[in-house]
Amino acid sequence: MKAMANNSVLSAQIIQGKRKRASREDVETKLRLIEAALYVAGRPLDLKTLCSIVNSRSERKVQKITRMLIDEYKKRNTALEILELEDNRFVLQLKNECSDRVRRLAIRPLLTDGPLRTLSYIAYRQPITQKQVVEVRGKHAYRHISELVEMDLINRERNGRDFILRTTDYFADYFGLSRNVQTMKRQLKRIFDRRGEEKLPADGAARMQGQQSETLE
Amino acid sequence: MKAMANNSVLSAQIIQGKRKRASREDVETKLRLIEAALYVAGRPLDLKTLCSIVNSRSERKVQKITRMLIDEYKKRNTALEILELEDNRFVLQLKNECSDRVRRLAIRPLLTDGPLRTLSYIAYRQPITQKQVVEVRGKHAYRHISELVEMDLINRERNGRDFILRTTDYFADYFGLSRNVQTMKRQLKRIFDRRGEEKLPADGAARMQGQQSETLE
Amino acid sequence: MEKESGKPFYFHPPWDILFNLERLRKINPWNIDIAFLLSSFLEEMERRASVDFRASGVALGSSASIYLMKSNLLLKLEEPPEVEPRQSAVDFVPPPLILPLRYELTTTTIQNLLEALDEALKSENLLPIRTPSKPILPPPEIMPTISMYLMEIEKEIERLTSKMLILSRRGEILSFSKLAEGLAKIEIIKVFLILLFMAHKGKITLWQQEDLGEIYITLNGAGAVRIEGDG
Repeated sequence: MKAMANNSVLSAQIIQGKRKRASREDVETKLRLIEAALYVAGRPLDLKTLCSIVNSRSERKVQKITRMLIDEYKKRNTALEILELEDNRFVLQLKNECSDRVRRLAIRPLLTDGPLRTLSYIAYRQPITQKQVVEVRGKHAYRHISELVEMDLINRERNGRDFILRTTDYFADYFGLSRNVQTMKRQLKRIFDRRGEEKLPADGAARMQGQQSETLE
Repeated sequence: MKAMANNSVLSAQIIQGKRKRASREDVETKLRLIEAALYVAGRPLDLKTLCSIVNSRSERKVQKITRMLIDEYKKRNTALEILELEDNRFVLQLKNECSDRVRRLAIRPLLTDGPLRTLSYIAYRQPITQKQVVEVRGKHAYRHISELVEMDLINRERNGRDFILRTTDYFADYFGLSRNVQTMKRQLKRIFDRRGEEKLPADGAARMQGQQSETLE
Repeated sequence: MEKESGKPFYFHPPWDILFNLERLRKINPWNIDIAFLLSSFLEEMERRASVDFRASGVALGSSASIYLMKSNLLLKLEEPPEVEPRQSAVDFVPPPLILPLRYELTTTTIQNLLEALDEALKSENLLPIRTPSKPILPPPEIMPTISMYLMEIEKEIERLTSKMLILSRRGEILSFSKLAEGLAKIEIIKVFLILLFMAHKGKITLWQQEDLGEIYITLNGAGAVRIEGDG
């Protein structure tokens, strides 16, 4: 009788243990799938997408697991980081401090300084006409604008003889900014202000370092 | 006197400790840089490239550090892995078991239609002059060629008033083709011919899955 | 006052400005208080109890001109194109946004590459003349020599004919190997080509007893000596 009782206790423990292990394994699997998804996408993914990847209906659960993954990455000493953006989106990317040395290895032709300045100006002043941008940034801006349109970072909409320029959702996603223009402009202002406070090197390399590694709003 | 001796022993220990720490920090930095390089490139990198990233002349040392990174990744339970290929190249990639579930999240092509056609033509007819490519592909090909050079998919070598075009090792690696041009052309021809015989599904979804991890021939 | 100077009161300051258009144009209109001038002008007329409609009309006309000058100046000041772009040209340009580095799996597969190749090759086939994919090799040395030779074909025919005539008069059998005897390879080829030309023109007949055997030559026409081959 005692043995039987012991046995049943034992088997209950085994079952419980198995369950625990199963649930731990389940979480492990989900962690890996989310990591894989973020790696492949190379852009912020929302909880709905992550749910579909791990076959789960609970956004809350998936959010919790993804936050575990963020902690995992923080604990590891790694060149990569996972960020939680506003509106519950997550993105895996290279930490900024590593990026300068390896930028040249990136597959895609990346934008040079000139187009990037035009881009930040458009983002900051949008909606803005092409004419105004060219007045401020000079004739080169025509080429920059074409390049930015081609990369799907800005939209160009005809307006009489001129064009109205706006950043795209892809732009917002790429930089981890809000898709809402007003919020985005506030975020940008904060980034630029912070940059202004920092002592910049004399060569005027007024780069916005570290703006991506912080969670914006 | 004794105190002095102790002091000097102590300072020697401190110096040694500092040195050790410095060298450990140095290795840490290099590990992170190599990781960053492999992540950003998304393709196999040779030791020469890795040396240039970490500012080291010793391929042996860099190989050792990269192998440390491989071990680090193996110990972690992660969706990513670093592999050492036969010719001393290293690649960071998604583990195969994770890739099927997340592949659909990739949405951006390497190139748009026009440049891709120009690229395929160059690969098939290489070595070929720029002039010949422009004759077949039209004036747009000039822009395509610049883009392909910038993306390190082709090489452009001056030849009198013209240029000779060839695909790069990166091109071969990306499509899982041989780096040897003759073999590559045979491979392309074979797949191309076979393609004609096979009836492809109407939706054109006959994509080569996992082409990055497979090698043809 | 009027009688003293012989001029009406409004030709004196401060109202005279309203009646002197030349001066009016030189004066800064902002220095003229129209309201004061007109009201004091009316008061003065009332005081003198002599209403001059003509003078009033001129005064009104001048006031209107001053108003016009003032509003022209105002409008000029408000014209934006001169001022505005300069303001925006020095607008704050934020620092460049730095693209975060992210790996992204691209969707282009080898199948896509081959589909693209299919398209590219189609337009290659449409080209009227296929450009040779190999660089044109420099012509072999024999080519210019032969072309030079062909230009002097007639001369060569004469030279060879006389040689054959000499041989035939000596009673020798005319054979290709006899003509080619002791010549360099290139010269042998020349001789052979000349013989073909001559045969084509009907000056000689070439014949062989067996395939790959000796070539015998018969001179035709005047001075020809019929010579039979051995056997």
